[in-house]
Amino acid sequence: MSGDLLLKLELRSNPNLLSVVRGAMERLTEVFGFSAPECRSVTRAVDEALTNIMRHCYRGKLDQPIEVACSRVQRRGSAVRRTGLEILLSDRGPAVDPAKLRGRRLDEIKPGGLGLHFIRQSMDTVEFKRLRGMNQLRLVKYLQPSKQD
Amino acid sequence: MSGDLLLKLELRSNPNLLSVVRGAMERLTEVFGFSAPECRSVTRAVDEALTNIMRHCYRGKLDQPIEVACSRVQRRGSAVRRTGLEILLSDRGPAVDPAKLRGRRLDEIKPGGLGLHFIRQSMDTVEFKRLRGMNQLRLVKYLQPSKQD
Amino acid sequence: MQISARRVDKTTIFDVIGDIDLANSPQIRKALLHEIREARTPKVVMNLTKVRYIDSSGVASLVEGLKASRDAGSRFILFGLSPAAREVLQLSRLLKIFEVHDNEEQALAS
Amino acid sequence: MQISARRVDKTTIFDVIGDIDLANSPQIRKALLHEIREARTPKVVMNLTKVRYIDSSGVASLVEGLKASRDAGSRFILFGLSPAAREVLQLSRLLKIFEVHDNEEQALAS
Ligand SMILES: Nc1ncnc2c1ncn2[C@@H]1O[C@H](COP(=O)(O)OP(=O)(O)O)[C@@H](O)[C@H]1O
Ligand SMILES: Nc1ncnc2c1ncn2[C@@H]1O[C@H](COP(=O)(O)OP(=O)(O)O)[C@@H](O)[C@H]1O
Repeated sequence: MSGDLLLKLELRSNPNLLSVVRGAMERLTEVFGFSAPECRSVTRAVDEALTNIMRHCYRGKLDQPIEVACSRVQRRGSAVRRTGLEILLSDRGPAVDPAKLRGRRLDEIKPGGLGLHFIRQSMDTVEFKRLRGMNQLRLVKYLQPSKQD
Repeated sequence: MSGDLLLKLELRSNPNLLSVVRGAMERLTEVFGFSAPECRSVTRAVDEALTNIMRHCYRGKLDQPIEVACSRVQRRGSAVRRTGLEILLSDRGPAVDPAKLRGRRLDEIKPGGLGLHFIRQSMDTVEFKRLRGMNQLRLVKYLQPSKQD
Repeated sequence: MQISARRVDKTTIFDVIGDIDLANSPQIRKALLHEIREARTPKVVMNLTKVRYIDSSGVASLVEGLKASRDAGSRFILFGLSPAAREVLQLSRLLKIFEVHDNEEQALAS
Repeated sequence: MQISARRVDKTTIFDVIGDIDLANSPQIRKALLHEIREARTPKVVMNLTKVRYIDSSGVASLVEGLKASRDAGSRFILFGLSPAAREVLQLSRLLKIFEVHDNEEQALAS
């Protein structure tokens, strides 16, 4: 896996900035070569991941740092080489308890517990890591084989 | 002048990323409280400033670093306190020759020489500076008095 | 995001402009619950024509509206879903749970 | 950005989708100059209905098209300007220099 940084965003944990990140992600996914539904879906995943950081990690505090780093990556190893968009989200909140990272069952009608589902449904890779005092969420979405450059 | 960082973008000097920055700026200016024409005009100024960095400073090289830092600032001193959006654009290209920073006359019909006009027409403050081996362009746009918080 | 209310006979129509996300879903929730629980409006309609995006907290607010209206024995209707809004309800398996119409005319006639 | 050409009688209509900026204005310029100088099409129309944004390099490409068409004694017409596109031509003092129409019908009838 080799990365080629395209864009890095640094923001505070203020929900008013969510639309700003979506504005950037909508365009970045388009430029990257994803289809319109894929663009919406990757943008949604990043938005939901940021929402979770703001709500669960920073518990509503508005001035905490978040970083979103977007890179072009190649998946080797398998017979076909595939190009993907990797998005690394980092925060300085307390360590996330992996046992809590579970959405609710989808066959109930009740509010909440949907964000992680949306993220997992959108992305090919979803990995949580604790690294140098930071939570790091790594999301990757690969281009369809026909769109590979 | 006291700053409160809202958003920082790091990108390479690749024109494909211009639309990504516009996507972020369109939303940031909206969230900040500017009117729709002001949002378009500030977004245009940032876009044109980045275009100039890519063309004139980095001479078309695609992999050079650019930073866009957006902060909320207050103008004191004058009787009325005004809130503004400050956008600092930094690059690591060769020093800009201030004598060359001139657009063409607008009464000629010919291509080129428009970017600086657009920037100056949009923003309340436009300042070029050389700082620690970097070119820094500082743009500020103040909210209309009625929109002050 | 802007939300405003209109009254047509016994129906309240909420016109929403802009994205619904964590920054404003509490405001949507409050407006909905007030209209359903306090004002006891028999039919509440959400005009989402100008809403491009709804996040999971927005979906949660709509679900709260739906539950409140079921409790109150009233109706809660959505119309004008954008592709992203439709997708988010589909992913939540809620598209068939909500009463969804294409436009205002159909929502009012229903 | 996508650009494609349609022919209606002796007119070529370019349909452009997406923003015009430094990333693609050379492509616009090339398509225009080919149509005006090489194909010598007597009337070239730019459909900008689906163009939200035009930067100064895009304006420069349009100016080149205008100059080439003046040299060739042909016509060069724009229609469907978004607010941002209209503003950028106004700021460049070019809005009155270009032949601008509201829609395709008017552009073709002109
Ligand atoms: N960034 C995070 N930090 C800490 N906990 C998290 C984070 N993201 C998700 N979680 C946990 O996972 C649960 C499920 O998340 P999600 O599916 O997004 O639904 P919701 O946020 O509505 O609860 C959350 O309730 C929370 O306990
Ligand atoms: N970031 C920059 N670095 C170096 N020179 C610049 C920069 N921005 C503008 N200039 C100079 O100012 C001139 C006018 O710029 P502008 O009005 O944007 O028109 P254009 O870029 O079409 O020439 C440029 O031709 C260039 O010489």
